[in-house]
Amino acid sequence: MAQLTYRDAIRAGLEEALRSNPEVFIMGEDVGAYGGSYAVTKGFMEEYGEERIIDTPIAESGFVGTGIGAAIAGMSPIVEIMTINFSLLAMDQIVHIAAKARYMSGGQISVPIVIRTVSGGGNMLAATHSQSLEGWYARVPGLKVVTPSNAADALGLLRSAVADPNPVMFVEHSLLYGSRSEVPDEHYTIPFGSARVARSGADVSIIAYLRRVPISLQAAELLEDDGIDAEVIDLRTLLPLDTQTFIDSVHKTNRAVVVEETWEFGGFAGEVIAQINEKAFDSLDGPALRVGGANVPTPYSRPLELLTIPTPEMVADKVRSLF
Amino acid sequence: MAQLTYRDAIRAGLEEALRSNPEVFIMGEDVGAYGGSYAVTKGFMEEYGEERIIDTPIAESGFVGTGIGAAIAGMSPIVEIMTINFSLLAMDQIVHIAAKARYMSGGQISVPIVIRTVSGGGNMLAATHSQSLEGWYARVPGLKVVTPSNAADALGLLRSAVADPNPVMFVEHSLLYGSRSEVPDEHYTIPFGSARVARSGADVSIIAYLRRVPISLQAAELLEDDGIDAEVIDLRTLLPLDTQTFIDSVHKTNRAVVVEETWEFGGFAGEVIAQINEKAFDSLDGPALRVGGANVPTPYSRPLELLTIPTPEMVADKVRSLF
Amino acid sequence: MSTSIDSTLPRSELLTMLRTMKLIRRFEERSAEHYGRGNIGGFLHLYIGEEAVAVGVISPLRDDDKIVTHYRDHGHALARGMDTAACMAELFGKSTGVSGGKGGSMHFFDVEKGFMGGHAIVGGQLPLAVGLAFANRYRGEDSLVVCFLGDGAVNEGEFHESMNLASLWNLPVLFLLENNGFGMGTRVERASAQPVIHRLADRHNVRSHREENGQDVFAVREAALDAIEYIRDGNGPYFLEVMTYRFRGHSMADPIEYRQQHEVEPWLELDPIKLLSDRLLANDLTTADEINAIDEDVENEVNEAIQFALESPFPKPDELYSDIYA
Amino acid sequence: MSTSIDSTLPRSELLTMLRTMKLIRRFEERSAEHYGRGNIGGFLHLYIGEEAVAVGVISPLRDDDKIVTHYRDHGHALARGMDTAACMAELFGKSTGVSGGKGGSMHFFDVEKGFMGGHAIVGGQLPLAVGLAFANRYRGEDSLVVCFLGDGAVNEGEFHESMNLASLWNLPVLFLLENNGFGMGTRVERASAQPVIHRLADRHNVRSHREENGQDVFAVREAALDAIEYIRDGNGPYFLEVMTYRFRGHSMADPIEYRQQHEVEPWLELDPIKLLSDRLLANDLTTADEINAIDEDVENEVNEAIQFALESPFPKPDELYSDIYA
Ligand SMILES: Cc1ncc(C[n+]2csc(CCOP(=O)(O)OP(=O)(O)O)c2C)c(N)n1
Ligand SMILES: Cc1ncc(C[n+]2csc(CCOP(=O)(O)OP(=O)(O)O)c2C)c(N)n1
Ligand SMILES: [Mg+2]
Ligand SMILES: [Mg+2]
Repeated sequence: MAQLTYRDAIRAGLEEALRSNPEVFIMGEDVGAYGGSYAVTKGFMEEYGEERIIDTPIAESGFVGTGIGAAIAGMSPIVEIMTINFSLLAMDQIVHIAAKARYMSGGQISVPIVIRTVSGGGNMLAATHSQSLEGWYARVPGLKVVTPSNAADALGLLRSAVADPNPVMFVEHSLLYGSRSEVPDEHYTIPFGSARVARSGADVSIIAYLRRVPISLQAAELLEDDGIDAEVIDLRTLLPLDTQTFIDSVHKTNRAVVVEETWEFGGFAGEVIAQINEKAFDSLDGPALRVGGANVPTPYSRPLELLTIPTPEMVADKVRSLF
Repeated sequence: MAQLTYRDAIRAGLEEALRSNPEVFIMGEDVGAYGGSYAVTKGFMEEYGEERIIDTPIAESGFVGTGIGAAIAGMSPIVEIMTINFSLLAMDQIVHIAAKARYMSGGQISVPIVIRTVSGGGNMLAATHSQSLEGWYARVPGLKVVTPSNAADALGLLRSAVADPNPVMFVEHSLLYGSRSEVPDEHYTIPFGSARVARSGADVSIIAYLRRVPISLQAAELLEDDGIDAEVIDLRTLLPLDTQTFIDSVHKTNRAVVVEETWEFGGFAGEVIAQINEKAFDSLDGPALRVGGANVPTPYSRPLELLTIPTPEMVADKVRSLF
Repeated sequence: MSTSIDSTLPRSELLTMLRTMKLIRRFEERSAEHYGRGNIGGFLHLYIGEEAVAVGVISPLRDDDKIVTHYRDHGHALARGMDTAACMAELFGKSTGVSGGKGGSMHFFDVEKGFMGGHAIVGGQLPLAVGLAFANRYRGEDSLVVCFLGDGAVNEGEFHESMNLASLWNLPVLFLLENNGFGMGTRVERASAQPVIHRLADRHNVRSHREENGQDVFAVREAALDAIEYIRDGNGPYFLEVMTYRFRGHSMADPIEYRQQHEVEPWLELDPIKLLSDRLLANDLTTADEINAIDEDVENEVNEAIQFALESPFPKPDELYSDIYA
Repeated sequence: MSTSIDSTLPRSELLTMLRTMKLIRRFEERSAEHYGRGNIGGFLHLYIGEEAVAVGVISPLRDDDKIVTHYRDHGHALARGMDTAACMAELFGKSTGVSGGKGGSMHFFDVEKGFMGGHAIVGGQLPLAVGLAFANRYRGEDSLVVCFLGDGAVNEGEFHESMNLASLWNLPVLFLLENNGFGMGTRVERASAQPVIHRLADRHNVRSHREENGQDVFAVREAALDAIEYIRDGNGPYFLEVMTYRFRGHSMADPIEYRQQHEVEPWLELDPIKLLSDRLLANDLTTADEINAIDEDVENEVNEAIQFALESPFPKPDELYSDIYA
């Protein structure tokens, strides 16, 4: 087992894909000469050549659509959208072509593209650069949406993403790139739709994804002092969603709190709560609750920005309200 | 009281706005010479002139952004996006500028634009032309999202939209245009964030918006035969959301079913269910449930398409499952 | 309008072109009839009047070339040799349709024939075509991609993004603009500050040309051949603007109140099918009898297609959930 | 590079231009320092090297004209006469900032001064500028809108949509392209099939011009004056491309590994501030002492701004929820 950063785990997965299949290429803004705005593809252009590591103009709809077209032609593009905010400019291509071409063609087409992008706030980048929009994609039939919270998952899920014959949105969190975790040496993959029990506990199920997983684990530690034994579930993929794992957990703990970074109102947590209502209502000792981001455009000013993002304390407080 | 169609009620509201304020103009694809693809603005160009009824090129980002700019300059644009599907091409302008300019400027700017658009399926228009995407906008702080289910509400809400100093997405349903209802003769407005009890009942709260309101009312009639007295709540606006009205209803009926047309997975119903969990959990005799559209890209073929859209029977069945 | 005949083509091929154009015409006339009867729903965008474009451009393509188009796609599909009955069945929403009944009029697909779809979001097909051509170039294949678009689509930003990418990366794609003068009810001049549209592509350093005689299938074919040769020689993308006219409304729902009969009539005179058959007759390449036989043959084919469509089953309910994921 | 001086300008105004350029420079150098100290966060995109553009274009504007720009907006803000201390306070995230601390470096606003925002989504400011100009025309006002953009932004579809709309509707907007050779780490030639960018606007029938001497504030000003006159005369939009260079990285996070020192050095020679002060000295319009006094004055102003920013309060927690709705 090696200790790898989230960034290096993703790099490893990308290099593996590049080496094993000549029809894999990486395309995006400043992925080449600049090295990627989060340095994920640094050095790749030198190593794999300009034919395969392709700097694009700033034209999200154009180059994402190009990737989709290449995927439809049977290639395996890995397209980077610098941040998920900018993905709105490519949403037409993603939602109307990548997600639907197979269905509309009666199954004649497949779209094996991986779209890597970066979500989340916490970098003082203000309202247009701090959004967590993965939940929008997670509701589009035909797409898959992957949200790794740590290095080992990132690598295992990236392998599955590259192998998947469907369009996959692979969503990373900018504040996780430097985080480290144990990554197995032997080859492994993590199938989509398999949530992970990140910590097992008996009293409450905390359900999270992306950067809210380590935050929830910290909350669980805080809760130990209150004698509350929290289970933390990492959803790992939002679409497909592994409902069974968290439903089983709620059956056991009888309490649920869903945590995410995006605006609380209308967030993906609502889906999880709806599922819990439908499938585990009788197990609930109290309402299924949630902790999301503040319902505001993200402010630049640090003290305000900090108020927009769920902290371990906020999660712990919400859990405590159930006891 | 006059019987008006939904279309004519909206026409009346638009004409009122055009007549009362010379800085109101209507802009969009084929709103002028063609008369609007749903004939809502038919004859307007002749009546109000090409300066105020403006046919645009097919360039959603460009002309919606133009409307936003004109609104920031203090005008009162009413911009039509032919259908909400095409709004994805303008999403950057709506989400990143209209919704955030006020906040990012520290309150210096306001954006009094009304963006009218058409949502929903049921016309055999297949996957790219049948989506109900209003829930995406309903989670963006800075926007308001209006979803009238009948002629009287459409007029009252449109008046409020035109008067509102904020960006309003005014979402119509294509299959409602021909529907008629009583519209008061005297001037009235309907404030945003005021849900309507469309039918009062004692046994279950059916919560809906847009075209699922008449469908839910039909479900309520079916349920009479089962001796179930359903209350139907019309949310009318998704953002702001009047939670109080449906929470009060659930306190009374102890049961809730949320109905919407969009893909069930990740839909706006999740928000309503989360609110019910948080604020009315102890009143619930059973889980808060939902009926949404099938989680598929909408197929063209009529028999398949019909399976994607919640019917009165489906709503009634879901309600029955709670008894 | 010239009355001469492209001499490089054998008589049989000339007649095939005529037949294909007639097939498209009758297919659509009968579709309109069945739309009226409720057998076909949704939007139905007729190609009537523009047949010379599809046939002129598609007839010289190779089997390994690919086609991407917009929602007004029946003409392109039939010109590509897609099965008439399966096309009709698609309009009827039947499981035997070219897209299994799931796509409908706007979304014809036939991957075996390199027909990569009708696409219904204006401009959305352009990046897709760029991507298909990107794959060709990456793989060193010499096949090309034809991307049909309308005059209205050029005002979408995706148009320019695609021109720039195709040009920058020297991709083998033929952008084929069907300039029929209108995007829905809006005239080109009211929508585009640059109404000579191919000049926009030219400015992205995409080789471009406008073919004025879009109702003349030979003129279109000549222009297409030039473009195809240019692309196959590895010179990168080509933009061909063809001037044509939509004889009918934008879709069946269009009341067509935005144009006057006196504008339409001269165009109706330029019926591409009439032009071609008159020339074949004038050059003694066919006879009235032979044309009648073609008409009958086409009528039979369309009748059989309708019969097939009527008799075919609708998709079974469980097909609702198939084809979402591979 | 010319050594003459624009003779129409009074000496005082020449010195004001020099002072403004120096103010921008020092404001940013000191911002970078405070970024390093953690007093400023997020992205910080420095304008250093491009000062002649902002000052050359903005100095001839009227008070009722409006400005829209991108995230690299400090130079435009200061050139427009926005309060230096309030600009610095914005960078520090303080409630006294030009956007109440909510916008930060990329989102400076001052509506009183017609400064309608820095905008951080590349290309997103263009339709906005078109809309502001639309309002001017609708109201019959003769004021105009200046919209700054970068060479990278022209590859976004919104660029073309905006050119077309502004041209089609004859709107009073000056598109001011700061061509600094790069979008982040990507050279213009690697991103644009048409690297002479103004030609793209021209093709939408927007009058256009490229000013090669973007480091020469007089040249920029002359070019801007021509454009402004054209627009005020009711001729519609104008596109002015100005060639300049970004002396620093794209943002503070940029390791700048994509360009070599030998490329950068000739540009550093063309420092717009040095060019201007040398010419003023050469033409006896100022003295070394006077320039020293300006430097000192600017230093004081920036020091005071920093002091103000440091001492200003952060927004109060409840301000999180203000300014979302009007
Ligand atoms: C993004 C988008 N906006 C609007 C529409 C509605 N619409 C469908 S076809 C059309 C006109 C297109 O005109 P053109 O490109 O000239 O093609 P033609 O129909 O003339 O063949 C419009 C506005 C759409 N489908 N997609
Ligand atoms: C839609 C979008 N895509 C990507 C980015 C990331 N980004 C910010 S600035 C920039 C480069 C812009 O270059 P240019 O327009 O030349 O302006 P310059 O920075 O050189 O002044 C990029 C890619 C963004 N902010 N928005
Ligand atoms: Mg057209
Ligand atoms: Mg640049």
